[in-house]
Amino acid sequence: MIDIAIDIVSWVLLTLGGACVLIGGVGALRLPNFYTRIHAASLTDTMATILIFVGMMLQAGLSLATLKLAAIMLFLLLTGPTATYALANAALLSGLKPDADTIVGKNRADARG
Amino acid sequence: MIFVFALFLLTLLVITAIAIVRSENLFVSVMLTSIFSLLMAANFFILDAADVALTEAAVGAGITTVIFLSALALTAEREKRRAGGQLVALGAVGILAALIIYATFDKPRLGDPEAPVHQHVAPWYLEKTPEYIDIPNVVTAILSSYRGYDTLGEVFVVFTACIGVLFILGVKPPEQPADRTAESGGLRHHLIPQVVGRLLVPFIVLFGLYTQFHGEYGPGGGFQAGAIIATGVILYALLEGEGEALRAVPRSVLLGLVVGGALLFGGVGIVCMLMGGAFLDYSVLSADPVWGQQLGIIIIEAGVGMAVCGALLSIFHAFAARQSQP
Amino acid sequence: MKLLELLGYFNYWVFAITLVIGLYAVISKANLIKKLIGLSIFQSAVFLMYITMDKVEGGTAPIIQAGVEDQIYSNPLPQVLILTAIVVGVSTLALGLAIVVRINERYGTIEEHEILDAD
Amino acid sequence: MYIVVSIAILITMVLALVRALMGPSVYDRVLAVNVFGTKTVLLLAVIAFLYGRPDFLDLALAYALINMVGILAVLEFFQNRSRLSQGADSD
Repeated sequence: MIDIAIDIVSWVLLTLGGACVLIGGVGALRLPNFYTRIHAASLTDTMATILIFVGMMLQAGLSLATLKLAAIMLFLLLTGPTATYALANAALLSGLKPDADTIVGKNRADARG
Repeated sequence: MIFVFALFLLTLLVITAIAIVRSENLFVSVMLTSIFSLLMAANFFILDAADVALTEAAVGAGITTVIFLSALALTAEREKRRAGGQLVALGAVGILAALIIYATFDKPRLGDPEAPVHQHVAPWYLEKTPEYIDIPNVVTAILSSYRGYDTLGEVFVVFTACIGVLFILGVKPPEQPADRTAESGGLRHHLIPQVVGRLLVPFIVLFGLYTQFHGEYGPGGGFQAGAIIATGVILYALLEGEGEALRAVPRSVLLGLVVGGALLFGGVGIVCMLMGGAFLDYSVLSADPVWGQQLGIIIIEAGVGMAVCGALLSIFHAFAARQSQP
Repeated sequence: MKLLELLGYFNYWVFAITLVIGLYAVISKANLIKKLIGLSIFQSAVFLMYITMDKVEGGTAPIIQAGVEDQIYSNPLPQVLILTAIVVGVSTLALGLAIVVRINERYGTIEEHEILDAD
Repeated sequence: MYIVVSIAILITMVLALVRALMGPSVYDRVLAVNVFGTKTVLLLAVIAFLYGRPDFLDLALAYALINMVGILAVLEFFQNRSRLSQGADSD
């Protein structure tokens, strides 16, 4: 009984995680400018990581694998937002302004080649 | 099912490769190269090569990007367009591709257990490793014991490449280190990377040591561990500035690691000879040949890890030192 | 079945195509760093071919599991060769880049034809 | 259920790759590389479970630890460049 419950919970978590990953990917592709894209990518990054890894931890039970999964999750949650910050900072530093219209039009022309 | 994933990833790999070559912005090419490396590692993993995937991860995720970016910072970032010549090259490589693809039909298909490559020494290695060496990871056993000569050669190639880079870029003694840290302070002004990175560096080094000493039981070994620890120190250098990293791990220590690692490897071989065995035949190191083999492998892997870590860090510092002086 | 059999060669085709993409970059691009990138793509293609050969159907990575009988393991030998080659690859790549950096300092350019003109 | 997740991750990888190829700015490409990196960690972890050999999680752990180094190197690259040319051109 408890096994089935854990299976169902982890299945739900994994599916939600998969959906989150997908939404983040679509957002990173479809949103109009860089800062909105980075937002979509990073927001679902953390959420999807938590969902998928908790789902897998439930499957793994109490073992070394769970410990490793927890470590991976922790490090991903630490490094993901940091990398996003670093990236947004680098973009801002070099003068990419968070302004929707101009960016799409201007950079598409000169950065294609 | 995983088979289909592999097809998918391989298709992405080809697309990425084409994009890398087509892009005229070298920075973009380097970024795509790191995607290429990620795809490559995933493919290696799917094809059962966990050790190789770990190596690709350790090298491709940090060090390759860092070295490429250092080189780009020292040269130009944009490629100039050149007219003509493309068609001939395209034709030549097209014919070559057709020839190779034609030749592949003679190769055994993927996963064929009857393929010639699986008939020669590999089954012997898989069968005899538990008996002779008694460590679970057959890759490590072959790397350091059965094919120790080969690995010794590779370590010396890394050693030579490191010496070459140091000669070409010039070993500059650290002149007024206080001045330099003020000049290139790394990412000191960025609080978040600073805090998280500082937290992360010990874990990366710890994980590197785990990879080093767990290499007999799981994926890992000296090559991966050296690259991972070097990445940890490079992270420290990125955060605190190169001078600070050199103060933590000075050049003399790095050179000592490179030379010491290579010498340790060769030294074990010579000790084996002195104790009456063949070069790099660790069985004589102890009364119990199996334990002797294990002891030899541990020392060899430590030597490899030291040499690789020292070499990669020396290379990084050679590039970084050139960058900080105009 | 026929299709699946053909797909067994897919890895080799990818190997062939990636190989010639790298080769194309090496022979047709004038930029020296681009040539080196092409060279590393070429190298990765060779790695892919070796690792493709190590796969055995139904096999798993050659790390012997305690207490599991009759497990098929993939071939460890190509893995050993490639494992060392990856690290050697990055150090030789660094050597190449160091030479390119020095060329840039001497000639002020990393485009092959401009260097040849300058000589 | 791992299959569903891995297919979602693979599709996201394709989307990230499209973003990396389209650009438009170099930062979009770096963002795509970052997304690609985290998705690779997830994919490797899921495949380790799919293979039934969770001891291979080491690989995902390595990527989780190291992936940030590349992005920080990019930040430093831009920082140095903007210091050298004082924000002359941005792409």
